[in-house]
Amino acid sequence: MGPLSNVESLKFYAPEMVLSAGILLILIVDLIGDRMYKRKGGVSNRKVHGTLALVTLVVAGAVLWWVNHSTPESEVPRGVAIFGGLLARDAFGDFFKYFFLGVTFVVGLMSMRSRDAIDHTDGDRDAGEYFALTLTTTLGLFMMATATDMLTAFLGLELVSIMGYVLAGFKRRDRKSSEAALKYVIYGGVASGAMLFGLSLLYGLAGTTSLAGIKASAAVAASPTTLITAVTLVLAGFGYKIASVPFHMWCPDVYEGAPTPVTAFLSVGPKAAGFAMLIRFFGGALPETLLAKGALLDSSPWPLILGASAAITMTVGNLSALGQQNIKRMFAYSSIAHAGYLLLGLVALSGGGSGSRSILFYLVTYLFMNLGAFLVVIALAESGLGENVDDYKGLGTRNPFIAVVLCIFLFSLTGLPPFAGFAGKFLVFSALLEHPTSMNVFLAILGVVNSAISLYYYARLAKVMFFDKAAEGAGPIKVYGVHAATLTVLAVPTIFLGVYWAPLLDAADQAIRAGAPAVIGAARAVAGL
Amino acid sequence: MDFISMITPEALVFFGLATLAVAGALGVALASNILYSGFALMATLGGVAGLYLFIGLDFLGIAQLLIYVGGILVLILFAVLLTNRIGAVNVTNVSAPRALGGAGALGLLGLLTHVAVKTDWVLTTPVSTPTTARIGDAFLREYLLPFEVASIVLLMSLVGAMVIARRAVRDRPLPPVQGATAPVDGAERLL
Amino acid sequence: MEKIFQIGLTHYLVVAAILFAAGMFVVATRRNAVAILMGVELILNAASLNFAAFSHFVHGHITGQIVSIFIIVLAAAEAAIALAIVLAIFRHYRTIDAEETSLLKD
Amino acid sequence: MGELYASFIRPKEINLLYLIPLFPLIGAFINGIFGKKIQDKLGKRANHGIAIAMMVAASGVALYAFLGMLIKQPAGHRMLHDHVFPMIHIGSLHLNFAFAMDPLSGMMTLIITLVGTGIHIYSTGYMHSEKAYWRFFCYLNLFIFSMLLLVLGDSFAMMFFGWEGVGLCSYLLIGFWYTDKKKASAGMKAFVVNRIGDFGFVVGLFFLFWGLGGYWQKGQYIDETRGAKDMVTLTAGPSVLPQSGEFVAVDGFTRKGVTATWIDPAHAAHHPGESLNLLAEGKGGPGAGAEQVSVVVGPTMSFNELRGQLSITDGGGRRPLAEHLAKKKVWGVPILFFVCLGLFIGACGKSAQLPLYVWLPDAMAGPTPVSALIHAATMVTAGVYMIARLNFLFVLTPGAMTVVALVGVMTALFAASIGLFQYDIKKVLAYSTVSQLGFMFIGVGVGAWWAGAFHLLTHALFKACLFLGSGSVIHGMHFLEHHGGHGGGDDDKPKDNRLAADPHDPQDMRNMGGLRRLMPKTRWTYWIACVAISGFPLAAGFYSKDEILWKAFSGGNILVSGKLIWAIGLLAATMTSFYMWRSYYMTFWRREPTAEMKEHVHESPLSMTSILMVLAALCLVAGPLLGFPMAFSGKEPLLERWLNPVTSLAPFRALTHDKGLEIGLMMVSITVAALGLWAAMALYKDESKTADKLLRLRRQNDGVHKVVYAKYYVDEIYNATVIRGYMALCRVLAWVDTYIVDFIVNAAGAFVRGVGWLSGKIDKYGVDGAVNGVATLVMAGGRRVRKMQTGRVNNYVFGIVAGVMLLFIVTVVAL
Repeated sequence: MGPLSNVESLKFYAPEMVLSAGILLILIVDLIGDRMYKRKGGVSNRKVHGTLALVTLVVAGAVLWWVNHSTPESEVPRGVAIFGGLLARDAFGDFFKYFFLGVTFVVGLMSMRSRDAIDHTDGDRDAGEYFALTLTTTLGLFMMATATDMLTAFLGLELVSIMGYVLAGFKRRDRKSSEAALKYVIYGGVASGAMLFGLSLLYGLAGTTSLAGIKASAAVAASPTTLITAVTLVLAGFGYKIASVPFHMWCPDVYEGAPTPVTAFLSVGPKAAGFAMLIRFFGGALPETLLAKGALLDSSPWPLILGASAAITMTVGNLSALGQQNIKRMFAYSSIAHAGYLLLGLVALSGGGSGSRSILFYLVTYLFMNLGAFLVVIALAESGLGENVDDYKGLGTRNPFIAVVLCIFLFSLTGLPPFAGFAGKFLVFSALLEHPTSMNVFLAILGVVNSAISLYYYARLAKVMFFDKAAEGAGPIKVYGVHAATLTVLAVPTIFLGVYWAPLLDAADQAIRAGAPAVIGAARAVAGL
Repeated sequence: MDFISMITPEALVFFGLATLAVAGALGVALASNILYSGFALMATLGGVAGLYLFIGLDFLGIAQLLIYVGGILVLILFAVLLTNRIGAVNVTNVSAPRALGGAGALGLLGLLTHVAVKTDWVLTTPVSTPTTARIGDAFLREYLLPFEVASIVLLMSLVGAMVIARRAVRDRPLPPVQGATAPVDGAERLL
Repeated sequence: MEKIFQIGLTHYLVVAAILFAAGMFVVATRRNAVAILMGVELILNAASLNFAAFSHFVHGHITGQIVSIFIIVLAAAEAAIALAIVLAIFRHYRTIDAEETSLLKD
Repeated sequence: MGELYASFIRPKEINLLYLIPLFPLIGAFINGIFGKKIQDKLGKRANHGIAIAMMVAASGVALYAFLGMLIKQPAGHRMLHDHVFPMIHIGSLHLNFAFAMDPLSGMMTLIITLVGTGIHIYSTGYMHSEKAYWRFFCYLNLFIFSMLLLVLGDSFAMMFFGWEGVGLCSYLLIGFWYTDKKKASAGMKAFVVNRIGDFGFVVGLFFLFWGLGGYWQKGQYIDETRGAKDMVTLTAGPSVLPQSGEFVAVDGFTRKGVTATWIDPAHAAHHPGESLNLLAEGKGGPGAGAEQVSVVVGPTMSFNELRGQLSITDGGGRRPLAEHLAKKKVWGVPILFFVCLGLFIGACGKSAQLPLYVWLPDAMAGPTPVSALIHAATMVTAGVYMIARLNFLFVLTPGAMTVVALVGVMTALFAASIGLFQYDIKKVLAYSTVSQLGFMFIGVGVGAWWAGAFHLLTHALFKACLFLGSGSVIHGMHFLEHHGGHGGGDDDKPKDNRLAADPHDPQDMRNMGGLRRLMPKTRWTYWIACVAISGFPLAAGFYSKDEILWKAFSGGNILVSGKLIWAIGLLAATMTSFYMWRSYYMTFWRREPTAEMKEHVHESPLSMTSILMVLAALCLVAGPLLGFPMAFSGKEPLLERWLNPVTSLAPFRALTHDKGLEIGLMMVSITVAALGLWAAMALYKDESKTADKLLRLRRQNDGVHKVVYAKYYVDEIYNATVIRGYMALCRVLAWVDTYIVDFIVNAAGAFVRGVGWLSGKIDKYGVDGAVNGVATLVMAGGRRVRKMQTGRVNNYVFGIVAGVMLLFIVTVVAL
C-alpha cells in the first residue's frame, strides 16, 4: 500500500489534531480568562488550564485508541506511510504515542501542584502558557516518534527542543533556571545544527530526505567516509537528545536549574523520543551492508560506536552521580547512566537481536520509576523541603509513606529485583548476550558493574532517609493528596512489572513486530517536483 | 595556460560572494567588539543569500534576506544593545582560550572539506528555473503537514519568548502565601 | 586548476564547511552569549547552504530548498527564544558572559 | 533410541478455570479492604453476602467446568488446562501461572467450593455476634482462594503458593481471637509445625530436580539451536509410526492459545524447521486409527508434563526417564526415596501425621466453622492430595510408600486411642480427624490411590457434618459461659483435673447430656455422620474405609506385609466406632436435661441446621453412589474408573482379586464397628445404670487412662526434647556466633587491615584496605569525571566538536 495522501492521512493524525486544538483552546482561555472566571471567584488559573491539558491528553489517547480500533487492518494496514511518506502510522509509533501521553499526563498532574513550575504569586498567571508549552512538546514528541523523513524528524526535534528551552527557563525569578535555559538553548542549537549538517550530507548522497530512500541509495553505501562523517554528526543530535556522553554536558545543569516537573518531563519524554528516532534511523536509514549483519558483524562500525558510547555513558553518568549533593543533579547523572543502559539495547539491535524490544520495555519501566522519583522531590519541595541529600535526613520518620515509595523507585532505578528496573536491565542484558561476542560480554559485565556503582548513591539516599536523624524540631511532613495518589499509581507498576512483565513485553513485541523500525513509505513519490 | 581567461565573470561573482560570507564568518569569530561581530554576521548572511541567488534559488535567497537579515539580525542587534550599556567602554566580546577551539574547528574543517572534495556526488545538470511557484505548490501539497506544524512552532515560540522575557521581577521577595494574588500591572502583562 | 573556476557543488560545500567550522569556533570560544548565538546561526546557515546546494546540483528538485526554508524558519524561532533567555539572564546576572553565568557546575 | 510412547494426558485448553480461585480472591479483597466500612454502613449481611456470593460464583464455575466440560472429555484427554500468564522463563524452563483440572483436582475443587459454600452459610449463623465479622469472612475467602490455588495449580510452584497460602490462612483463622493468648499461641504452634513440614517439601523438590536435572541436561531432547524446550511427538503403537523419523522437535512452550499438535514425523524429517508452520497450517494430522500424544521433554515444573516425561516408553517397553530417575542414588539410597520422603514430610506437616500431628488438636481453638472447613474437610487433606497427585513418582519407590503406609496406620491407631478418653467434643473430633487422615495415608501408601481419594471425599462430608454438628451443640451450650453448668457427672476425684469438668466450658461433653430432645435436627444429623464414620453399611465411611483396608490386606506396593497394616487398621477402626458413639451418647443421651438446660438450649437457626441436613444426606448418598464395591457389582467402583487417567501410571497391584475374601473382610469390619457401638452404648447410653461400671473400669485402669488422657505426654516429650533441643541449639549457635563468627570477622578484619597496611606501604598516598580502596578509586574517578562539568557553556559545546571528531576517529579506525 502506497503512502496515503494528505486528506486520507488526516484520520490517523487525529490525536495530534486533538493536541493542537487543546493548545489553542488553552491559549484562548488564557487570553479571555480574566473575563471568564477570574473575576467571579477563586478558580485558579492552574486548575483550569491543568484540567484542560489533562482532558486534552485523555481525549487524544481515546482518539488514538479509536482510530486504531475503528480501522480494520485489511483496509489500512497498521504499518502505512501517511502524508505522502513524511510520517508513519505504525504500531511502533502508537506505542510511543501512548507512552508520551502517559508521561505528559503524569507531568501535568505533578505541575498542577508544584510552585516550582507555576509561580503562584501572580495568581499563577503563567499556567496557561505552561500547559500550552507542555502540550506542544508532546506534539513534537509524537512527530519525532513517527517521523520517517529527515524533515519531519528535524521539525519534531526542534519543536521539542524549543519548547524545552522555554520550559527550562520557566522560573523567571530563579537565576539558576535562566542559566539552565541559556545553556540548553546554546547547546541544543549547536547540536541540532551539527545534526542538520550531517543530515544534509546524507541528503546529498542519497538525493532524498526519506529515511527509506537513504537506505535504498547505492551512493550512500558506496561512500563510507562521507557516510560515517554524516552519521557521527547526526549522532551528535541524537546524543544530545538522549543525553549520552560526550553530548550530555548540558544535562546536569539543565536538570538542576529547570523547574522540577520540567526536569522530570525532559528526563523521560525527549529521551524516549530520541531512542524512537534512533531505532528508526539505525533500523531504517542506514544501509544494511554497513549495519552489523551477517559477515560484517565484526567489522561494521555501528555496534562499536554505539557500544563505546554506551560504555562511556554508563560509566561517566554513574561516577559523576556519586558525589552529588543536589538530588535533582544526582538524578540527572543517573538519567545519563540510564541512557547508557538503553544504548546497550541499541547495540543488541544492531546485532540483529531483540534489542529494540528491550529498549521499549526499559523506557516504560523508566517512565514509572523516574517520574516517581522526581514526583517525590516535587511533593517534598511543596512542603518546604530542600533539594539536597541532607534535607532528606530522617524522612523515614517524618513521612514513612514517601520514604518507602522513594525507596521503591530508588531500588528499581538501581535494578534490584523484584522491581521493574530489574526486569528492564535483565532484558537489555539478555538481549545483549544473545550474541555473545567479546564486546557484548564486556559491555554486559560493565553494565552490571555500573549497576553496582549506582547502588552506592541510590542507597545513600535511602540510608539518609532511614538511618540519619532529622534536624531538631523537624516534624512530620504532609504532602498533597494528588501527589500521594499519583505516587501510589506510579509505585504499583514499578513493583508489578518487576514480577509480571509478560504483558508489557508482549506489547513491546507487538510494537516491533508490525515492522516498525523499518521505514515505511519508501515509495514516496518524488517525481515532478 | 591562460590563468586570466579561466576567470569567468561567473567565477568572479561567486568568489566575491563566497569571500563576503567567509570573511563575515571570520569577523564573527574574531571581532573584538560584539557590534562588529553583529555586522560581520550580516555580511555572512547576505553573502549566503547571494550564493542562493547565484544558482537561481530565488525564493530561498529572498527568504534568507527577509528573515535572517531583516528579522533575526535585527533581533540580535537589539539584544546586543539591550544587554550592553553602549556608553560603557567595554562592549564585551572576550574570547575563551582559542587554541583548543581553533584546533577543533580546523580539524572539523579539514574533515568536511575532505568529504566535500573527495566524495563522488551524483550530479545532474542543474537547471535554473524560477522556484517560487514550485515551492508554493509543494508547501500546499507534499509539505502541507510540516508547513502547518511550523505555524505551531512559530506561535508557541512567540508565546514562549514572551513568557521568558516578561518583565515580572522587580526583585521583590517571594510572598510566602500560596495563591495570594498580587495586583497585576497592565503594562507589565503586555511584556 | 581549471576546476577551481568552474563553479560547482564542491565550491558550495567548501563554503558551507568553512561557515560550519567558523560557527563551531565561535560557540567554543566566545564568551558573550549573543556572540555564541551568532555562531549557532552560522552553523545553521552552513547546513542550510548545504541543503540548497545539494538540491540544485544533485538532483534538481526542490526538497532541499524546502528543508532550507524550514531551517530558516526554525532558526528564527530559536533565535527569538534564545534572545529572550539572554534578556532574562541579563536581568539576573547583569552580564551575559558565559564565564560568569556558571552557577551550575560540577 | 527406538520409538517412544507415552500415556500423556492432552489437556483441553479453556480460559475459565482462573475464575474459580479469582472469585474468592475478589471476595477476600473486598472484605479485607472495605470490610470494616461495609460492616459499619451496611451491616454484617453485606459482608457475608459478598463472601457467599463469591463462593456461589466459584462453585458455579467449578460445577460447570466439572460437569459441563471435564466429564465429557475422553479418558486420555480428561484434563482442562488454563494458561493464565507465563511467570518465569529461565533457559528452557518455562513456568506458567496456569491451572489444571483433572478428575482428582476436579473432585477436590468440588469439595472445596461446595463444602466451603456450606460452611460460609453456616458461619453466618455461628459468628453472628462476632465483632470482626468482616475479617472472618475475608480470611475464609482467602483460605478458599489459597486452597484452590493448591489444588488447581498445574505445577509444583503453583501448588507451593497455595501450600503456603493455606498455612498462612490457617494460622490467621486459628488465632482469630488473637486477644486470647492461648488461642494465639495455638496459631503459632500450627504455623511452626507446618514450617517444619514445608521444609521437608522444599527439600523433596530440591532432590527431585537434582535427580531429573542431569537427564534434562544431557541435551538429547533439547534442540540447542532453538534454545527452546522441545516436544517429542509420539504415537500409540509401533505399527503406525513411520520408520523414517523418531521424533520431531517443535517449540514446546505451550503458550496461551497454542496447543501441542501432532506432526507427521516423516514429513518433518524431510522438512526440518517447518514444523511450526505445519502447526499453523494444520497440516500433518494424525494417521488413521492412531492416537497421537505429545510430551514436552526438558525442564518442567508442571505435573502433567513431568508425568508425561516419566511415562515415555521406548519400543522395548522400557521407560528411560523413569528408570534414570529410579536408578540415581545418593549415599547408596535411591534419590527418589529422599524425594518422596521429603514430600511426605511436607504432607505430614499439613495433614497432621505422626510425629507432626500436634498442632491439629490445638488448632481447635479457632472458631468451629474453621475447624470444619480447614481442619477437617480441606487443608488437612492437602498432603493426601499431593501424594495422590504425585502417584507416578511414589510408585517408583516402594520404600517411601511403605513409610507412608506405616506412618498412616500408626497415626490412625495412635490418634484413635487418644480419642477414646477425651471430654472436649472438638478434641474428640480433632483426634478423630488425625486418625482418619491416617487411614487415607494407608490408602495412598499401599498404592490404592483412588481409595485414599475416596476416603478423603467421604471424610470431608461426614467430618464436616460432625464438626458443624458439634458447633451447633456448642452454640446451644453457649449459655454455660455466663451461667455455670451443673457440673460433671463423674466428678469423683475433684483434685485430678483430668476428671473434673470446667462447669463453664460449653465444649465439655460432661456438661452436656440429654440434648436429643432439645436439638433434634442436630442430633439426627450427628447420628448419621456417626454411622458413616464408624463404618456401617450404606453410609459413606463404610465404602471408603473398607476399600482401604481391603486393598491393604490384599497386597499393594509396599515392603511389609499388608496384613499387618490391615490388622492395625482394623483395631483403629474399632476404636473409631467406640469414641464416636461415645461422643454421641455422652452428648445426646446419658441423662435427662436439667431445667436450666431446657430453658437455655434450643435448636440452632436454619442457616446452620440446613447445612447439617445437606451434609448428612450426602453422607448417605455418596458412598454407594461412587464406591459401590466390586464384590457386588462386578465392576470397578465409579470413582475408581473415573480417577483412572490420573493413576494409570501407578495402578494398584493386588495379589489376586478374591470376591469371597473381600466380602469376608467386609463382615469383619462391620463386626468391629458394631463392637465399638455396643461398648459405647453399654457404657454411656444411660448414666444412671452404668455410672458404677464406669467408675470401676476407671479405677482398674487408672494408669492407662492417665497416660492416654494426657495424650501420651507427647507435648511434654516435645517440650523436653525438640523445644529444649532447639533452645540448646540456639544457645550453641549464639556461642558460635559470639566466638567463632566474631573470630572470623576479626581475622578477616585483621587481614584487611594487613592488606591495607601493605598497600599503604606500596602506595604512600594510600588506599586504606581493599574495600575502601575500590570505593576511593570509584569516588576519585567520579571527582575526575565531574571536573569535566565546568559550568561554562563554551566547554560544553566544545564537547560536541570533540565528540564528533572522536566518534569519527573511532569509526574510521574500526573500519
